[in-house]
Amino acid sequence: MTSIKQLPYEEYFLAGNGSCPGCGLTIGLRNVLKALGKNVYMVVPASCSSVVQSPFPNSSATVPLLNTPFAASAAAASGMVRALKIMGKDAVVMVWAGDGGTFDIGLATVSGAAERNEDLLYICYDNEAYMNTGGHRSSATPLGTFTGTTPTGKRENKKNVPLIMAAHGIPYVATASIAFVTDLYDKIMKAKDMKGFRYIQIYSPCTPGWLLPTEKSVESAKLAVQTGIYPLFEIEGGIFKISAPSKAYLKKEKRKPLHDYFKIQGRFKHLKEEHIKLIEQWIDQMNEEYAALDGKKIF
Amino acid sequence: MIEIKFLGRGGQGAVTAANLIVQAAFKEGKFGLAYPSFGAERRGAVLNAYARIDNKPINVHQQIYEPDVVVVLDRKVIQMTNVVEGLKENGIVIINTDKIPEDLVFNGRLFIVDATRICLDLNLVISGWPVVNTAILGALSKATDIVKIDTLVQVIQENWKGEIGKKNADACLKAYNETYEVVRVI
Amino acid sequence: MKVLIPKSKPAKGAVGKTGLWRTSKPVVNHNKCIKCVICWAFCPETTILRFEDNSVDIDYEYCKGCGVCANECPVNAIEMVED
Amino acid sequence: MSIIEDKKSLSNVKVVTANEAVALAVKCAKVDVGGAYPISPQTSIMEYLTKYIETENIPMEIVRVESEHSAMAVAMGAAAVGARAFTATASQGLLYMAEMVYWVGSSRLPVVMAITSRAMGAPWILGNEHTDVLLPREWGWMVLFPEDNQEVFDTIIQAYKLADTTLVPVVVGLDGFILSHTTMPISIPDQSIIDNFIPKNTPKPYALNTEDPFTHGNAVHSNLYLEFRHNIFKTIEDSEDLVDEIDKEWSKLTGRSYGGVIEEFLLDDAEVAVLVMGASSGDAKEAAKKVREKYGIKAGVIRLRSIRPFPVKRLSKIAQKVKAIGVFDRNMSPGLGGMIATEVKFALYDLKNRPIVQSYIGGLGGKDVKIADFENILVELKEMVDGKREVEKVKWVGLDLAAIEKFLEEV
Repeated sequence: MTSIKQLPYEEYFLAGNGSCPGCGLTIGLRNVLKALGKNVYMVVPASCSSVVQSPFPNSSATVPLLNTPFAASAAAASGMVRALKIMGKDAVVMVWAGDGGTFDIGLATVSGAAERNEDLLYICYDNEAYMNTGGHRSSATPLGTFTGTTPTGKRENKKNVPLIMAAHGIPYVATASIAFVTDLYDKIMKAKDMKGFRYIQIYSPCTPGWLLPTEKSVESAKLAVQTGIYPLFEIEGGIFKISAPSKAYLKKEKRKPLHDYFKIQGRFKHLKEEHIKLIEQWIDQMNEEYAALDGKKIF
Repeated sequence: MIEIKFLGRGGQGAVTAANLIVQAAFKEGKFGLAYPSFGAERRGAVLNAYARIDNKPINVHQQIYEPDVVVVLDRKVIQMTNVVEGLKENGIVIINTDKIPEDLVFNGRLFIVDATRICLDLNLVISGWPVVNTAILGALSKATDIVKIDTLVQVIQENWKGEIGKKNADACLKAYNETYEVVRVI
Repeated sequence: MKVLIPKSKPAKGAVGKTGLWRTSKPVVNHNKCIKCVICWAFCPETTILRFEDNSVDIDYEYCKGCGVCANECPVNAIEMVED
Repeated sequence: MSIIEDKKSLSNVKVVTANEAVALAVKCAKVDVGGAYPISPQTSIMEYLTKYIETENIPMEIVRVESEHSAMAVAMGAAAVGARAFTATASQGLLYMAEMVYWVGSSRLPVVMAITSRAMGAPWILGNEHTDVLLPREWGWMVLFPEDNQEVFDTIIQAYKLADTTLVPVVVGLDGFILSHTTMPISIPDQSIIDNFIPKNTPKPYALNTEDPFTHGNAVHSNLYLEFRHNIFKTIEDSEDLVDEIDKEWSKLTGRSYGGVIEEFLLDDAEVAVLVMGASSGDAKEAAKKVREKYGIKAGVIRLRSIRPFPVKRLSKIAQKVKAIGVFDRNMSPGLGGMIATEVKFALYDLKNRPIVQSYIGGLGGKDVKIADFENILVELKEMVDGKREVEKVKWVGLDLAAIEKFLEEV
């Protein structure tokens, strides 16, 4: 496992970009690009990243980057991969999409590319809502969450896209977190050298959208793992494996109180005890299921 | 310009027949175009295809309302639609049937061939349907001078290689030989 | 006519001097710093400069003052000071 | 003129549908990547292409996507790294794809797309209509519309030339069913002619690469967006001569010319003319000949071959000669008129002695358009010129309201 000091010095996403202070996605993107290096093409659908990369005539990205409409990224990346193949160019094609572009409007496209097992790396940075529009519920938004379109809390649970993706029989699926950068880095390094469709979902806090103090973005991401609400795992060749940062928290008694995670985020402020109980039940059930799957071939 | 209307049922190959006649005509130095009735094709339902043949290039695309020749690939079609609608005075009607349709009234010449039996004998059957398109073209060649039988046989064997091409060519030839004109009193 | 293609060149400070966005700024206490580079790894802005010896410094021209570095520093070697 | 006249010189003649002609042209253009999604009447284009790839070892990647939106996204992603890209669609598929079509137009990526024209629902309808093909004329694409299968093949090749030169993508429209499913003989030129005509090493300032990385399509401030739109406007506006030149260059190589932006038929002495797109032009030409014979009316046909660029210059010249133009639109702009008639009026308004322009709408949803319909139009135009008939905002061809009212009563 890579240590923090072993992370490369090189930076591929430049300072003075358009992200909000404390932005989770840029922490993720910086470290993802450190793993991928120069020989990568980025495809970005409508998302916070459309703004974060900064406007014409400048860009904060130092790798070739193609912007696409919302639902198009996995298909555009498919075309790009095929083109590079036929032109004899060897490079990684990476989609960098938000949860709205992945879980909702882009799901058919992502599923299509996965079913064809296109040779590309699809990364969903999951900030659990449509943050670029000002914070609106997506199917990645967790139960109970306040957003601009769920003013009294979301009634439905988060969609389990990693397992949906794994059901396509693709070679690699993983969840990762910006709070565990070396785990993230290692997962990208592993996926980088694989062939076929690889899906990695990165937990990426949004400070304005989550009503989260800017300095707390990494802390909240760490708590998401420690409270068991966002377990990190890999599904490689259909075999499910809990990742090291989440290993301890499969057991309920080891988990930090959910309250610690909720109290620093304004988006959960309205929740009553009974709501939190419901969410806790869901977390317990999910972790039990994952513990049972650990080490097994599930697809 | 000669205008031909093919009436068949989905699965019998009316569209292919229209295409083949244009290919054959082209081989003989003539020009042509062929098109199917437009819409969703459903197996078993009536389906038309059309061809225009001329000594000079054709660029007319309006539908065919007054055909010179009507080719009926299936005797059931006679019950389903008025096959002689719009037929030109002294036009030609060719029907795949084992018995003469006595009640078909029109002013023209009638030719008969039992293409279905020919195809069954040769085992020219796809998904349970005798595919009579190549056989009926033999009848067309016999009944009209639009294309020669030799050209048809050649075109068929260019479209399907090997055994299947030979079977279709045989069907075409056999139908050519077995087609006869019905002497009718109007 | 010259074709106008919507393309942009990589540039530092693509949206300007984002250091001006700050309300407070991180100050590194080099005496306390243990050179773990955690602050560097988690900086959302690429504005913590990491040197060969793993000491760090801040690029104040672009640092937006989010405070993640101070929050994550395991030895409280970074202090947020009003800017 | 597009049909093969001299058969002895033809080395490679095939009797094919226009859809197969498209696929053959795409193969001959050595397209690198295509996005494929089925919709009638386009589907067989992709069937032929996949057949060539899988049975003839053609070096092309076909991505069999999950929607038309993705089919265009595939073409976009491929073109964005400098590959030659293609896709095809029709009708509802184009509507579903619309977002991507606009994006590719604004991205200046030289994609070529075939649209086999088809009407749009509701109710469900498969028949031919040109409304779909005309929509991308507002989306930053060039739009060409050939008349027969040979011209379909030739226009796909010409479209790549046009796209590579202007960095504006090109739609090649073709009449759904009336051409797409109609077999006609076409001649295929030597591969070397095509290779030289559309070389792949043209400048590609839009192509992403890792050596000189840049970002394509990122956000732009409002005060700079207008300039991008203006650039697309001017490029298309200035391409009228280019379409003519490309057609001339092609005719030098193959002996086949289509008149560039407009094919002029019997216009030298014409007093009245019908303006028409696509396969029905053949019927219109027959009609022009007939009314000359039958009534001595000096009739001609203006076949609009390029919708974008809209041939304002050439049309203005023609308008100096004729006294009345009947624009036959197989499409409509609801409540206003035919889409092309509207544009013709815009184009000719500033002329001192502009001719009568009468909008005719017909053939929607595949209703047959007959030679006799065009004869009527030409006769009516002559009556308008002679002051015996009023010009109307719109005239409908083949409209039978009594028939549908009878059905409605039954419902």
